[in-house]
Amino acid sequence: MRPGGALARIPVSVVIAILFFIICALLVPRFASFGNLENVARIAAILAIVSCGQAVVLILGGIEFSFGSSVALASVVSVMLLPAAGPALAFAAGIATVVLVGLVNATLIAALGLPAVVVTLGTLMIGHGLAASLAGGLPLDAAASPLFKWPAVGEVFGVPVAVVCAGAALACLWFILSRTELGRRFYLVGANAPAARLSGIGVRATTFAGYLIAGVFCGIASVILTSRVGSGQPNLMSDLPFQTIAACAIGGIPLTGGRGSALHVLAGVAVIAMLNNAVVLLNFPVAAQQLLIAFVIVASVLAQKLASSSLAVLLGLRWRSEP
Amino acid sequence: MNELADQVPDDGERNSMTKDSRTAAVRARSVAKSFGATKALRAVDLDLMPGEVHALLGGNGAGKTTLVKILLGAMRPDKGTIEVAGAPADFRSVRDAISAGIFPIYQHLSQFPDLTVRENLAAFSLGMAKGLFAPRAMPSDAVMQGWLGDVGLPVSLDALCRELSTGEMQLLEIARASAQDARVLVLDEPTAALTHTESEVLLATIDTLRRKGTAILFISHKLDEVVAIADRITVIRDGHCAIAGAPAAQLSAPEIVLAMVGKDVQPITRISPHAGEVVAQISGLRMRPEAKPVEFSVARGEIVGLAGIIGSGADQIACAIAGGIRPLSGGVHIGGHTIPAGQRKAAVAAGIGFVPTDRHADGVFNILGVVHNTSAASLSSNVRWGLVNTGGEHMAAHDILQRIGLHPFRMDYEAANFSGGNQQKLVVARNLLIDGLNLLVMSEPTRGVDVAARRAIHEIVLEASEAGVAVIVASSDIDELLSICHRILVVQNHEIKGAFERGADRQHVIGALAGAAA
Amino acid sequence: MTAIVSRLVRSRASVAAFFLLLVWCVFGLVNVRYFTLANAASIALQMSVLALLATGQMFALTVRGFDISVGAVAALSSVVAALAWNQFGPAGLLAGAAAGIAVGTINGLLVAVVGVQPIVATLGTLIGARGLSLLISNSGQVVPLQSPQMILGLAYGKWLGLAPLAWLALACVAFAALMLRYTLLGRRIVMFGSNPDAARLVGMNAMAVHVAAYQITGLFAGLAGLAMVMRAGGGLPTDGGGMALQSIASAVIGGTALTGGIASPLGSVLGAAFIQSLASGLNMSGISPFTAEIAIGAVIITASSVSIAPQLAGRLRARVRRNRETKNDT
Amino acid sequence: MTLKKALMAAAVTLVAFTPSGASAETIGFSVPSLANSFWVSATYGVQKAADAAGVELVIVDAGGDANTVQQLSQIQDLIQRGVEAMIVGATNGESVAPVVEQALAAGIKVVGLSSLPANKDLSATVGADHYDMGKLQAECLGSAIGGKGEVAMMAGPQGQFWSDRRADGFRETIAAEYPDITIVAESRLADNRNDALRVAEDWTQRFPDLAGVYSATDDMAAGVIGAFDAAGKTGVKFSASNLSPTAQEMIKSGKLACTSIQKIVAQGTAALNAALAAARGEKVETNVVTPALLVAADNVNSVDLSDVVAPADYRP
Repeated sequence: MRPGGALARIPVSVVIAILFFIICALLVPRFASFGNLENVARIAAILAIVSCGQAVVLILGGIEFSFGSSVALASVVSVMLLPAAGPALAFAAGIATVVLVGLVNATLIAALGLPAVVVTLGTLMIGHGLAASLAGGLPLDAAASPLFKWPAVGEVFGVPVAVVCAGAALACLWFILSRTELGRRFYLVGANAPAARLSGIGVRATTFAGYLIAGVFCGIASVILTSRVGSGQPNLMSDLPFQTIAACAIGGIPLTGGRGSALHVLAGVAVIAMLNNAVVLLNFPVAAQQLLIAFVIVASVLAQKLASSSLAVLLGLRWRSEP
Repeated sequence: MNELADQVPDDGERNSMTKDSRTAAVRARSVAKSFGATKALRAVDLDLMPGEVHALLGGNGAGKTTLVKILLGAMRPDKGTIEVAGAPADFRSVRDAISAGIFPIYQHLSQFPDLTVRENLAAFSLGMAKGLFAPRAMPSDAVMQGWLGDVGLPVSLDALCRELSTGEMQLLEIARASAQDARVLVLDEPTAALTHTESEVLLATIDTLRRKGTAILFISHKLDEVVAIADRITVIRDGHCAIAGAPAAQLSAPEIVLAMVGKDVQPITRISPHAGEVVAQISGLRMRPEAKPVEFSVARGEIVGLAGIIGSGADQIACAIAGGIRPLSGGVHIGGHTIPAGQRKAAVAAGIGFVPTDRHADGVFNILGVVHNTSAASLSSNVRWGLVNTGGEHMAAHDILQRIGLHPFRMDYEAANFSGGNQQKLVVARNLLIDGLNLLVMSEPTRGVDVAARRAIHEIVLEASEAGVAVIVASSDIDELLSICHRILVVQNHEIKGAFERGADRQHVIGALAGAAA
Repeated sequence: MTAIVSRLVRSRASVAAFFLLLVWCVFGLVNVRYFTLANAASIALQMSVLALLATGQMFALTVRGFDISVGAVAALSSVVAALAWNQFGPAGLLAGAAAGIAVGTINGLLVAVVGVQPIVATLGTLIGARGLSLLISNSGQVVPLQSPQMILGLAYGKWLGLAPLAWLALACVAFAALMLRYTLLGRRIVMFGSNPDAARLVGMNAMAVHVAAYQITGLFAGLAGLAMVMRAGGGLPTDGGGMALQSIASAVIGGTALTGGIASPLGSVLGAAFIQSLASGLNMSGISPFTAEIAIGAVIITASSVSIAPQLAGRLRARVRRNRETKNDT
Repeated sequence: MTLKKALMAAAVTLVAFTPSGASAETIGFSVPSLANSFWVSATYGVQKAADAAGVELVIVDAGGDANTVQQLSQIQDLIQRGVEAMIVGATNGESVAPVVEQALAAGIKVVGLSSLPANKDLSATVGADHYDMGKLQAECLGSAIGGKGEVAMMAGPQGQFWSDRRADGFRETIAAEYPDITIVAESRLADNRNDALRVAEDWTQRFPDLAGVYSATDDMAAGVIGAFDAAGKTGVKFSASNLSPTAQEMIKSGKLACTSIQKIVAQGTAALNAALAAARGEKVETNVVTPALLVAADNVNSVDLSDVVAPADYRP
């Protein structure tokens, strides 16, 4: 609920994302082609779904590192159960694994009140250790039955499954945050937990639900990722936590809690996905790719900071009480 | 706290000060400062004479704190000049002000909780010293032990600061600032956290500093404190000086209030009697093992005051009644059943509202909008099958905020945009919207709030009581309780020491409170 | 004696000391050659990189932030040092440390001046440092040192029982401890971490102190890079993965508070010693290193709950008391 | 539970599943990464020989080709463990040389396996003719794409003896025998399937008309093939080395044109026996090179796999 008219209601990051798209479409060859954009959407889908989970936790004022290994653990579990249980059950087991990790985080953070950074850092390491021990280091190959492959290559009305899931995840996040009571409680607890408690809101229960929902989002993404890689990989996307935090930060979700929406997540993920794609199409060597990605992450967060303060002052929206 | 008035000796020498017999320690001339559209300070003059206590009064949002921040170098004025001992001074940072001899005692405790008393005492020297090594910059232990002696604070230098009580921390800060040979000492609401005895120590320290020739700027809301100690008074209203450094002796309390508020604010004198039957029964409530359990009942529409100075436990009792904190024993019996101790969720369900003492930490959702703030405690009444009815929620918030007089009336603003008084209105409105509200508990409801907002909050409380809501108000502000309560219970050491019906004599109640405090 | 024990127990480092002792006892029972001086010396050498990173991380944690770029910065510094060594000889090592300070300065400016969240700022420099390492080592090739004998002597020689590199690392950590206690900058860093607003009010240049903390973190990442060069005899552009998280783990297990204001150099070293002892114990018993990760993850969580508990109780008591006094909001 | 009881319980559990102290001869084995099918098969060979000789084997895995500092620590731990001899597969030949020197100084015999430490006085070096394996891939891939067109190289980690030699073999044979084939890209960063997948996805965009892809190992080939499948690029030919179960399936399904293989298990067994002989002071064959041979669809079922690759369900 930002102050001022409709103009201030559009997050700054959406403007950045649109500008970025225009720049890429003009400068980067073959960027705007349908094939490439579909490829970008496919890559961005998984990041978007997990970023929805990260967004819920960030709005609560917490943080979630353990995605970096829970996805890998789910892929190992799914592939190990595949021969016995078949794709559907194996994927269900994968989702259950990630939700279980979310449950552990939720209990330690909400019930025991431990700091989120340390807890999720601990479960990140435990998760990776488990995944690597189960798989014995070597990726486990999966007998690629069509159903197993469907999440990665399948399409619904011509749209890749992953992109459909991402759309559903973003819509679901929007619905939870803006329509449901639970979503409202995420904002209240994230903005001022003691005040929320004194307003009769179950802070612990809300925090618990937040980390659980984050686990569900991440579980769904792990299915698509496992199917896409076609194997149980102990080191699958180990930089996922940082990618999702960067996406939310670029999207304009403050890490201090109380603010953020599905639109922010979409904008942040779009910028990162377009960026990763553009550097490849521009045939940058890996070193230059990483330098450019680093520059854009910091620049867009910088733009957020400058924009939010000057824009508001510019439009005289900020009627500042005497400081 | 009027009993302070007759404590400080009324020596004649203080009143004979002529206006500019000596050069001012610090002189501010036509200082102006605005933030975007708001003009915090229009044109303010202030002279701080050496060896004189200059009180600075003003409602919340009048520009008081802005002026102080400019004097302390934390903020630069848009227009106007600052002179130190006659020479013009341009403070770029707090460091410049301190090197010019201007030291702050902040009411927002500026302590380092994780460090020892020694490091806190030496904070200024550690902050200001040049060079590389710390030990040389720090005063010796013996010297610092002496500082503690001056303010009568019997703590060891190795104790961790966070283990001290709030009052002890405040004395630590006073000891630290008064030990620097300051040209000017700025005290911002220093007595707020002090018990009666600690306040006495502060006033004695101020007196010794005044004799040493230090100029003292004393900022406070408490009129009686100011009248007792100030040589000269400045009142700021809407960014300019309603009273500019007039000698205290020539001013009467009503004159000062008029200057602060601009219109004559009459305290509420008559309230309607309350209906008879008991709504809530507080039984066996103990906050300290040694305290006698608190027993009292509140009738429908009755307003009960818990009078107690800071540290008396009045606010803790109120918080325990509302389920904010868990008492050692006892609880509240309301609507046919007893609320589990310390369960705020159950208390809200039973219709118990709570306005906490600390608006910032426990009250306001700073970065959320007005509607979210107002509907926070009554979410369940706007929700069907887990979905929030945003339309109904907006309307309910709109009505209550209109009734309560939120200013400026912008439903799309974030809470951070409002003044302290209006933020408190948001917190009160939130509790009034609680579904089936039958008991409203408030702790220091009008502290740090401008006089106009204070009056508005009192009217809301009366309106609620007339609508049949029982109210418990814990406060250290006797005039507030005398004007709105049917009954006042005096609290000391977490026990109820006495009770007064409405209309009791003011001095009598203060005596009981002072007695309680002695 | 009891005074020392009670001071240790009360001190922040007691948790790390306990787990270190536990690891040594457990593996000592399992493998007769673990509980020997030679192995202790070997572990002391192996942990030099992590100890330097953990001490650096402690400074970032003390000012209420953290730095996930330290692993990549160490790798970058090792490459810069190797290249400069081949160009200008031993003086080149200074270039490695300078690279660390440079990235630390960027982190400091982003966090303290611009106000970017620490995790986002250091994520940016993490990716940037990795890219730079690849760039200057023509996409990931190890940069061998020319005539490395003298420098290798530091890592594999023996001096009073320990390798010189181990002594150097401990000296740097001791420097950090002394600096925190006896210099103005050190005291101001702790003061800033404990209460940033109060720090401004007592006249220090709070922003400069905040930047300095990240510069020191960067410096120690650079020193860790030099330690890597000494051990591997060359710059390792793609190494250092996972070291950042381990350095945070070491500092947290060592008692440095995530909420700032409490720094424990001894704790950071003991935390690093614990993690390295655990890894070595598992290596020697042939258990897969992945179980080490599970153990470290579990210990971080228990250590944080143990070392946070007294602090939480203290803060809670102070908060309840603070609730009772007035709070003027303007 | 008092501290003493906790310690005892922990100790008992640990003793339960770890071999006791160094009673029998102990051989150490340091591998760069067990997430690589070559090293899994090599470990199988070494373990098989160790069990046969009744010798205790201590395996340490650096967890990735980039984790040189980790490997240095692990080799030092093996020295502390007091192993009689050790087999080393280096993450980087130059970087591990100093610590191997320390092992030699401690009287421990060191045998280099496939990725050789850069020390002079190793007891023995065991490997395959990696140059030849590169050459075989070049010949097979060259003819498969009809001798002309663009080719990309997923050449494996830089600074490891086997990948450098194999890439040279491929590059030089292409230059000599297929002048019309141009190598448009060579990635040295990927060392496992997932990295290869990500790099190959880039290639599907950057080089639309790529004809063939050389992969240093079958793991990488699986990633590359996965990427090109997902991008719907048919008609691109792939060659690889080593014959892990995944590679066998890819050859049978026709996705992989051919793979040059080396007897990995045989190399592991040879390395263990050389280390054991050196430890016992017996004569050691200083340079063991197993021949390379080409496997394609036609001979994939007939080739004897026993000493080429570990059984599918083997976990180190």
